[in-house]
Amino acid sequence: MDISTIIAGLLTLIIFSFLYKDNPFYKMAESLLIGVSIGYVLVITWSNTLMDMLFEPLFSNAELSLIIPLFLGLFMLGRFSDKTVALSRIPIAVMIGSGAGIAIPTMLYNRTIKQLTASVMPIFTESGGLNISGIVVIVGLLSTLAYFYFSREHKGKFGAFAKLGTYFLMIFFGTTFGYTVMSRMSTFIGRMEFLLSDFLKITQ
Amino acid sequence: MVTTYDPYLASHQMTAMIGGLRGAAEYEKLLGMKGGGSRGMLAQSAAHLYVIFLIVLGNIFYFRNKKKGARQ
Amino acid sequence: MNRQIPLIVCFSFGLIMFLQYFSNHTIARTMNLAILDYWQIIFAFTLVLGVVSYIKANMTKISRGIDRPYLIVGLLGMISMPIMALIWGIKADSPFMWMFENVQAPMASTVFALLAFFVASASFRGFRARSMQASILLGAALIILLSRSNLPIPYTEHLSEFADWIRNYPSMTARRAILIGIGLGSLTTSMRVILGIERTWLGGEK
Amino acid sequence: MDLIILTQSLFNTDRMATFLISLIAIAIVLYTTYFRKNKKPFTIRKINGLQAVEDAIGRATEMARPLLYTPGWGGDIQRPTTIASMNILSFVAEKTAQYDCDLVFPTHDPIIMSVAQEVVKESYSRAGYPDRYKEDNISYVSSSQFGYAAAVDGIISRTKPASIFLLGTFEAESLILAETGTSINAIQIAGTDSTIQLSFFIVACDYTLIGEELFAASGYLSGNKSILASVQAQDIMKIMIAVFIVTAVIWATVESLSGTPLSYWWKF
Repeated sequence: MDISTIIAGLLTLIIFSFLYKDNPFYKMAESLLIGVSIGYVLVITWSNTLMDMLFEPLFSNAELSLIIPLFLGLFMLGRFSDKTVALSRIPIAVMIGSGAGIAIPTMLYNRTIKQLTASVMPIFTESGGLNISGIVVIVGLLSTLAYFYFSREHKGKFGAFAKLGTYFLMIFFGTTFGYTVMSRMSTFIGRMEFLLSDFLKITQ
Repeated sequence: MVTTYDPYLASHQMTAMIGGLRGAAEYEKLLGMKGGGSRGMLAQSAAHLYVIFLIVLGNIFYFRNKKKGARQ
Repeated sequence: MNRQIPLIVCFSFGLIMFLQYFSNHTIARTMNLAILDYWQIIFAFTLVLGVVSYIKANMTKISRGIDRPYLIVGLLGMISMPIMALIWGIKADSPFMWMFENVQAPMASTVFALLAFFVASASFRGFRARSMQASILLGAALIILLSRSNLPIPYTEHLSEFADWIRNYPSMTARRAILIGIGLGSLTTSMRVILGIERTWLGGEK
Repeated sequence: MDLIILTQSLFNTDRMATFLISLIAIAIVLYTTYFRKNKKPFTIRKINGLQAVEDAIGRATEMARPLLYTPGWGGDIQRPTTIASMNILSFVAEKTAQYDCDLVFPTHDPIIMSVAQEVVKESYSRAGYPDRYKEDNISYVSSSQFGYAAAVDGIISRTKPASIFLLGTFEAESLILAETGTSINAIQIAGTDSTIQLSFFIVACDYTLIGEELFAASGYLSGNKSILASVQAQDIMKIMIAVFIVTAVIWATVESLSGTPLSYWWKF
């Protein structure tokens, strides 16, 4: 067995040991994971962002417009001193402002308009029969929206309607949990397969 | 992760989806091959049953303690 | 002045990003891409602050003798990655990638795999039929789990159909309502940010 | 040729509907923020979990244990949810300053770290205890999802915070953090815009703010008039949405019953 598999296998076992209790081996592995992953992000960000997107085009191709993000980035480092800390608020303003600007139409479209228009369907079918699913959708949507209505206390008839909304919410949470169990288990199964076949060679 | 995309599927922002391991197994069956998906199904069923068992067990404990509490 | 300039910058970039969404013009597309690049470049510089904060926090603890050996391992792990990258590069077979594939990745996916146990413990504790709401939560979860567990019970097909119906109608409609609410909340929060009413990020109102 | 003309058009007509609806939404927010100001103050309904916020801070103080606040791995500072979380952080930090309780804030994003430092520092000065602010407590702990999860887990299992606030955008790490918090008997208040993770928080945490409640929470806690005005704007929009849906459903039903093909005017 090669050294890579031994190390990966041991580290896998050590991380699992956290389930029993916090222990020195786990503490060591945890600290190593944090350290190595920070180091990894540092290197990847340096090569993919700073070199490829900033320094190369700026200094080799003389794309002068890149001076703007260069300075925005440098301003961020102003946080190292109390005197220059105000400079860092400019790049933060750029991020927060542009993020908010793009969020308005995209959130409105993807989260609100699209979801809303997909809910509309006739409550009677052409043959005159009741469209139960359609009614469930409409009642569910309206009552859940009533739950999210903050201007009124949940009392009386309105309160009862909003409470109906919470039942729909609970159906959603239960359903999601049920469906997500699978994806949570599959990573575990993957790790066990690695441990049993690659590391311990018990199964093939 | 399946339910994350459901609304997008229904609102036609996405056209099709292969959901989870079961979806993978069904897809494999469709293509007529045997892969990790079908093998994983057994483990998946076991995992689901295990979670059902835990939920039921949790409720048995809960109602037993409640009864005890009521008697005292 | 200290607060005025960031507020003006915030407003201008907000307006630009808002307007470019509605345009197909080359200038709009270019500006959009440029600003998305700015995000990454600003993040890259800020990472220095993060790394310094990580080193400082660990150094303080090490000097006080708290968890000394563990934290030293972490620091060494962090420093070793850029050093290896500098010496041998970051190609597929480099020591840097070896560290990623055999140290970071297996540990990270094992942390993810811990979830299997946490799902189990949460299922045991969290699904007790204490109230009407809790019972509905419990019932919905059980139906879905049963429908996916391939049990040799009668009416399996109907159960599966019923589970799909729950997912496609009552469950989905609640999720849509949540999304609509999030959309509205995000919308108004973003507007306050752009208009400069929301200044918490500047450290509060002054 | 067509393609070039299309890409050069200043206004993308496909997005006309979104543009108009955006304008209406903006008008409503401006109305509730600026023009309703002197009318009677707007109050919002009780939100479960928010009364618990002060109790959670009090509990940490009594037990002389820290309070842990983390915004999750899924978001960045551009995300409105993170901004809402910073608002709540500002409120929580002011209280922890008054009670002299340790506030620990680990994050995966150095920019969120920088902003949180500003927010917490300012809250401590506002409370009158700038000297109690510890910059090291607001720390960056790896951008890797499970590196972050392991780090926060480590902090939880070693410092044993009495109360844990998980407010922001979470991904799969949600349940790892929440279950570790449960294992040390912390009071946990969660809130997120990640719909999938909501189900895990509902099951594992003491209180969960569902989606929009997180946005309303910041107004409720701070009593900030501008945030309350936005909540009111959201409610006005919800009424409009309800009216729209009912109208469209009636329309669709009438069309369906009369045998005419659906016009789908409500899809845009």
